[in-house]
Amino acid sequence: MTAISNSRHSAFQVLSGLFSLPADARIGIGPMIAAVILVVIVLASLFAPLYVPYDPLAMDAMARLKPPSDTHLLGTDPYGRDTFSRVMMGGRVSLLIGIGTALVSISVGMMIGLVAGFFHAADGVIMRIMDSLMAIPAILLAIALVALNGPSLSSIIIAITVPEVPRVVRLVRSVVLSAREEPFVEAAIALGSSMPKILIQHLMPNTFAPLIVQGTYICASAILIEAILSFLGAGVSTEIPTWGNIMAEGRTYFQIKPGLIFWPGLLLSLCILAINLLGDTARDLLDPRMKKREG
Amino acid sequence: MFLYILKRVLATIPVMIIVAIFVFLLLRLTPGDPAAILAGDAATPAQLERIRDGLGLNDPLITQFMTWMNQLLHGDLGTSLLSNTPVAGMVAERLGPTINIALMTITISVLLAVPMGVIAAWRHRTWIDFLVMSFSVLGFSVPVFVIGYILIQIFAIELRWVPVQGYKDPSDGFGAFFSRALLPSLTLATIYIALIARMTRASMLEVLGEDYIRTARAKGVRENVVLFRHALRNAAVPILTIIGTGFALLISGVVVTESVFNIPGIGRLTVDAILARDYPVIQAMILLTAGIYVFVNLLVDISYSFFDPRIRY
Amino acid sequence: MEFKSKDFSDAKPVLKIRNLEVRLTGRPNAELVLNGINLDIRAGETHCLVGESGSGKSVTSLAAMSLLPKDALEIQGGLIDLNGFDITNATAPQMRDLRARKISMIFQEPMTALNPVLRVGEQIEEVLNTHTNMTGSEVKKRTIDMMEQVHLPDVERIYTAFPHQLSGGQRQRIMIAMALILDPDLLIADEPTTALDVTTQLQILKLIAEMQERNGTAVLFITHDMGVVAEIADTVSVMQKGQIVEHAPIRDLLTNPQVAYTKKLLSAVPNLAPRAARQVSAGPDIVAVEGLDMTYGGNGFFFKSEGVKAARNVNFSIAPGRTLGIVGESGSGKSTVARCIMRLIDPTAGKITIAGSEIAQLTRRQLQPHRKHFQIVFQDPYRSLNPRWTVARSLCEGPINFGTSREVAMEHAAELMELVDLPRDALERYPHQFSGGQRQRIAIARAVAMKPDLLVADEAVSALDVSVQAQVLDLLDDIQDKFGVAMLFITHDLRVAAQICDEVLVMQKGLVVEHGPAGEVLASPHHDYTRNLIEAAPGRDWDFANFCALDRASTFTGTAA
Amino acid sequence: QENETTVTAVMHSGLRVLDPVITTAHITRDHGYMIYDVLTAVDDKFAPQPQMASWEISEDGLSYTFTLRDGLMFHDGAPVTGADVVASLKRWGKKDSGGQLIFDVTESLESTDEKTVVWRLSKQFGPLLDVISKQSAVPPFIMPARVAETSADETITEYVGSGPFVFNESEYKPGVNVTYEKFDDYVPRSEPASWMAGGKVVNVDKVIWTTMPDALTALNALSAGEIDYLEQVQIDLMPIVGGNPDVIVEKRDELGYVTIGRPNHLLPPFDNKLIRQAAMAALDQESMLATMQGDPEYYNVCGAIFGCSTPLGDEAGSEVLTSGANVDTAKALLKEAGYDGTPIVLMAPTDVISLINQPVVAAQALREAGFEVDMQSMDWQSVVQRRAQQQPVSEGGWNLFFTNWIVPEVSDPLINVMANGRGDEAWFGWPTDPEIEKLRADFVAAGDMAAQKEVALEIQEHVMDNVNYIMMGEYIIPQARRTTIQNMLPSPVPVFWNMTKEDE
Ligand SMILES: Nc1ncnc2c1ncn2[C@@H]1O[C@H](COP(=O)(O)OP(=O)(O)OP(=O)(O)O)[C@@H](O)[C@H]1O
Ligand SMILES: Nc1ncnc2c1ncn2[C@@H]1O[C@H](COP(=O)(O)OP(=O)(O)OP(=O)(O)O)[C@@H](O)[C@H]1O
Ligand SMILES: [Mg+2]
Ligand SMILES: [Mg+2]
Repeated sequence: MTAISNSRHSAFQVLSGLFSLPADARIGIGPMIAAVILVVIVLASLFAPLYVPYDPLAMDAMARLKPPSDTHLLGTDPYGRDTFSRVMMGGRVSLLIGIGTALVSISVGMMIGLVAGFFHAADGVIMRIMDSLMAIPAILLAIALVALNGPSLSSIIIAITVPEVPRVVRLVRSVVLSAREEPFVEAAIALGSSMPKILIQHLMPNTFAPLIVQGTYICASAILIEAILSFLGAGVSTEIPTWGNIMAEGRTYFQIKPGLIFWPGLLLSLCILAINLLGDTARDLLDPRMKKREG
Repeated sequence: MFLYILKRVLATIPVMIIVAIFVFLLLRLTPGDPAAILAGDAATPAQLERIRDGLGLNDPLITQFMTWMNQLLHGDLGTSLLSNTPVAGMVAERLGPTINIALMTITISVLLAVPMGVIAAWRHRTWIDFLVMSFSVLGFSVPVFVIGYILIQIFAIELRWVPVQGYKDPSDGFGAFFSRALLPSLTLATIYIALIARMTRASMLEVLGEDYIRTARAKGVRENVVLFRHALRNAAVPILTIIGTGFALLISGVVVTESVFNIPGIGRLTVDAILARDYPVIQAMILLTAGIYVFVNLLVDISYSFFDPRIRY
Repeated sequence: MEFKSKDFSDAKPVLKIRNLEVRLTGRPNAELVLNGINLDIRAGETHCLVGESGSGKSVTSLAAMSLLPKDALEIQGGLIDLNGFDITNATAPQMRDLRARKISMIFQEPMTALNPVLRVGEQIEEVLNTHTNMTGSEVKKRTIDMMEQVHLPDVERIYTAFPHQLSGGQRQRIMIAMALILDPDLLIADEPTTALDVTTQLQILKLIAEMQERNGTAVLFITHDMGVVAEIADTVSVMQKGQIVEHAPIRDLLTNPQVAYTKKLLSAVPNLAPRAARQVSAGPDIVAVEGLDMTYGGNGFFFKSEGVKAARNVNFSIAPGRTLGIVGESGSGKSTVARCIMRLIDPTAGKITIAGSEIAQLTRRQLQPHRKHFQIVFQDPYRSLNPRWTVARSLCEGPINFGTSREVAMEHAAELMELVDLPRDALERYPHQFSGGQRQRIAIARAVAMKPDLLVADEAVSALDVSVQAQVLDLLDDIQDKFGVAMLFITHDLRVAAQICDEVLVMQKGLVVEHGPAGEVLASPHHDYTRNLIEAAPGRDWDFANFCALDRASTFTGTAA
Repeated sequence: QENETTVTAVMHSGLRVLDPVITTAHITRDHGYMIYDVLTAVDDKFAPQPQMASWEISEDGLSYTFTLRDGLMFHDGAPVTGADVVASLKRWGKKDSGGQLIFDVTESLESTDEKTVVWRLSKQFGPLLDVISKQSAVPPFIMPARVAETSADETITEYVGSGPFVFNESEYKPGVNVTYEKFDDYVPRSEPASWMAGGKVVNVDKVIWTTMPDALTALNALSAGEIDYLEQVQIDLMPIVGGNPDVIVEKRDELGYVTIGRPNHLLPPFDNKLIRQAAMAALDQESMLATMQGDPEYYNVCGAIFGCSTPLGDEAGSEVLTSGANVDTAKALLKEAGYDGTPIVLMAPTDVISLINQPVVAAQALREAGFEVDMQSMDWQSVVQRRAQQQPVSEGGWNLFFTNWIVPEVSDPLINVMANGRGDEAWFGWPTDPEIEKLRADFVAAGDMAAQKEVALEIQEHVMDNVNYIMMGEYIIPQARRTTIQNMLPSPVPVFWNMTKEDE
């Protein structure tokens, strides 16, 4: 808040603040704006059922692909469904996919990563499996998984999660590997702390900072991958509107009715932009090196 | 060095075996029946059953797997269930376009992204930094196909500088290749540029704080020499790493780009094969892309020592 | 002790700093980092800048090079004049032109100051390529020539080597070659030997003196080691909190310091005279080490490798209440022994008996109940405490592991805070809210909380500046008096060893070369290696705390006086 | 080769299967017409005409004698003989449902000399010529005997025909590109071309089929002149080329496609006729077609199961479909049937553009009528596999799916697979419907067109009552071409003979 109240900030400083912290470690105005945008979009999506004018599934074959008007704020789609209602409702699912994927992959990845990082015996096997998972192109794996389970919401989340997990595992593992060499961990060993205790109390908290950053990236890319899966015909059923499948459905109309892609695309981009910015900010805030420089 | 490479190459074997088992199981668990697509709409159950028998789809899983492995060990990728053509040939045909586009993408990305990242780090917290990072976040937040459409709209339809779609091999003339490969490469490059620029910036920021940079400046060396001779080489390892792991992203992007630009590459082949349950093709393709990924990352690993003499194997 | 006593009144002034003020960028109201610095250095003069950590020594030197980190520090006022050229207002290209030609600099860390990915030869040549028009072969010739002048061995090979292939001393020679190749008027050396062991330090100091002699270079030498100052300085400035509080020729400063701060600084410097050994107590030895071997690596899966024999047949024991010091140059295996005893690594062979139990071969689980008998304090006070834990939590961790209830542990922790002279409310704070010295005291408190029989201190005071170091050493002494713990004290600083140890063990390349009562080992070393170590200690004849030369009788110069 | 004319065409799908007998895929059939020839073929009046051969029928109607015309030659230079014809027909007869019926009553099929083939039946089979002349789905293409001897369950590996184009194997990229070259030694018939019959005169040197997975890209490519011909244009996208004077969007023929819904007769609730009727009442042809096509110019509300513009087509009994959604009727029927809310598992493909809309629209309409609908999205392959499952829903079964046919594929009760009522042997959905089987037998036995029409009407009425499947109407997918492409033959199957290409 201090940053906003500080009127002496020139526009230029405001912009440059978008990326990193000012020298005195205040949160710049950029991340603030990002946070506001994100909160607005999240709330708007969350409460969409309360205010959208139409059932997002209600079709009217006679009112297909209508331009924006009083009755249809953003026009209608190829089924004659209200685009505004669909886009706002779609946000809920897309965000759910993003956040769900981030949470699942981080919690699963963290557990595997901690084990791999600390127990030499398990490390080799786990990392070979993770390498294999990484080597299989994420999209192809996701398509196959979706084909396997049908494109329900949960299977989409699983499909996007599976390729993300190895990245989280690698990250956590590397943090654990370097943290376990830290003198404070050796001190804990000397103090007679048990392995699980060291793992959970000393090492795990060290992974939080990079994981928050990673989480924001996963969240953003999950929303995008969902869009790509829809594009390839392996996405969530059109009965459940998501930004991804709205765009994928609207893609053929790109030159005729760009609004079908533009509006969900805009919200998606804003969201991802905001999430990424917050992730970067989190990284800057949490990076001990940055702190040292500030100090 | 040689021993290291040998060790690394050997280490890829278990990875590839796991990939193979994984892919095989995944496919057999996936619903869908190649016999059904082969037979078409009007087939009766008995006909389907006969076709399945003929394709060996009724054998126990383990038999099918062993047959496949045995074939693989003899360098035989099998034949497509649908077109009845050898998979190796199909793949060979389709590999060229993808590889060429990927190489062009990487070239474009590296040429643009690295200087972008370097300058952003050098001018940390200025508008240049802001611009570069904005672009890089934007590159992340727009789906590939939208970028593709936008580029087509602008460069192919409005400006008519390049064809809308298609692919020509460089052997048909570089101009023909270039004009068609440009848009898909740019489309693919947006994400890649974003990724590399961001990593370059982060890595450079770290390096620029190092003592030897101060040493270089204390010698009175010019700033561009400081940046590109002293800093960049030290920042190279994480950048290379991201280029290597980003390759997976590239493969994902390829699938979409090949659809949008109608490029007969392996991305589209694989998706088609998955949608048609053409098992031998899917298996070969995923093994191949996994192999390429592993190979690229092996190259990256080995190239570390070129950039950083401290890394010796 | 002989001090330098050349008269510089006629010498040409090289660097003039007047009323220099440096502040944090963009924060005009914050306290100034440099507050009115005045400094004169004349041709051929060695001017030492001393003072506690954070007093502004490095900032002063960087300001002179015009290398202040722009986004953090900026000059607010004052003048820096180099040979009549105003550096404060120079443009970037002008400044680039001056550097290396007129003014050059050597940095503290030879490990990090050289670019790891460029061959050292190239790095030296870069100076010539930047500032002269010499042809390639001339450049190479000049470079080789310079490398020979700084007494690098095997010049042709080193020319094509990368920094990591050289030893610390060799790297520092490269830095010096780089700094002096264009005959600058002024050489700034910011703690150039702090990271080196004493023998190498001595060689480097000699080299700088030699080069200075040859070219009449003015040297601004920054250090906090008063021994080094005593060896090399013509004049000295003492800095405190961004100001120069005292400025005097070396002899005057050491014999007759004017300012209280200087006096305090000097008194904190430990003596090389060993203290009197303490009474050997009656009890059985707390720790006994027999035939300890430690080999790193050497069990590659595919390809057998040689392995590093870091400790070979080490034997010693410590009685309750006594301190055994392990000294030796870097890499001699000191930490290896400590870590084996702590069972942070598993020794390859040998027996370790602590408080009556043999622990060398126990598994992790079996070892756990024995852990409370032995504790360790590490070198780096910044990394040895979990930054996310409050002090209280760190202090209670050990006792809770051994069944103490949280309340009791907390109470005990509060007592410990008193013991280490920290306020009680410090318990609720986090490590980053303390200074290095305070953190080290917390680390000691954490070890003591376990009421161990053996306390291992691995370079526990090496990272601290002299005044803080003195406090921590006093604390350790206190604790030993109070609890009668046996202590294994590892250091490479002979002054510290002399002050705190009853017995000393000298290690070289993993072998114990000498072992005996501190007085004996330090006063009349038998082994050449020990003798060299002692001779290399700078300012060894001066009793800084008492502002006079050491009493010959209690000195222990190996070469008989 | 100066002035070589090449036509680049974007077809509706990639060519992956090259054996036109083993699959019913349209693209493979289209491929078949390029490189193979047929004995007899229908013209635009649905009348069989001689193509490779003329025929004579014996008085008793039990013996057909085919005589090959002169000049027939395979691409490898060998002449076409009676033995080739026999082998080809036999292989086809194992696969094609109509062919199977004929072979059920076949006494012998023999080549009596190089040019003559005699087909003897044990029982009259009225529509024999119609069946072997049909243009879809699996016409009896004539291949060399050595190729036709391949088992009907294996795909052929040699692609030699006697048709007007030669398949260029070296430039074939499955799913991407196929190249055909003019067969210089092909001797066309002298009659003008009409559908699959008449003279197949080739006026271009080379035809390249390519696939474009992205509809928008394909249109843009056509607009930019990178391709010459686009087989299918999405109606909604027509405005993109609307202003381009070099591009023409048109209907290739007036017959077009039908889209249908198929209930599973084995499982509740659709094992109950009343509930099937309720579903039919709930659905509305107009809104489904409008959603699929957008422009009424390109769809046709039509309740005739054999198509509205075919000889057998009749709309009797179909008001419930063509009059919009009859929600009240549907509700009443559901009530009468005692529908207990069992959810309808509706399979919805996500990757076949022409099948995406129907389930979505249907789900909405069924729900409005009081059905519980569980619409399950999946890729087409999953649909293909799952629709073959007869188990209960809980074990992977299904209740309803939609698919499309071209009109000639449904135009009579023998060709139309959905009219099969033989339970487990019937097409997916497995109605056990002895009545329709009796009617089909009547149809085979019917002597002339008038009699056939009568039977067809009865079948139409029966299907409307029993709801063997739900006819959802006709639609036409227009094609687009550069103006340089002229003289395209109007035909349900896109053909590349007759066509000319001018220089730009
Ligand atoms: N980059 C920087 N940003 C902010 N403050 C800094 C920076 N560099 C130094 N300072 C501050 O300037 C003061 C002087 O630091 P300086 O590095 O000159 O100390 P020093 O005397 O060299 O200490 P040491 O003996 O530890 O090297 C310190 O209070 C430090 O916190
Ligand atoms: N983990 C390790 N793996 C392999 N070699 C090691 C390892 N740790 C130390 N060494 C080697 O063992 C030898 C002794 O190292 P040690 O750390 O005990 O020396 P030290 O006397 O403590 O030196 P310093 O004064 O620099 O701390 C050195 O040659 C070192 O390179
Ligand atoms: Mg300093
Ligand atoms: Mg050590």
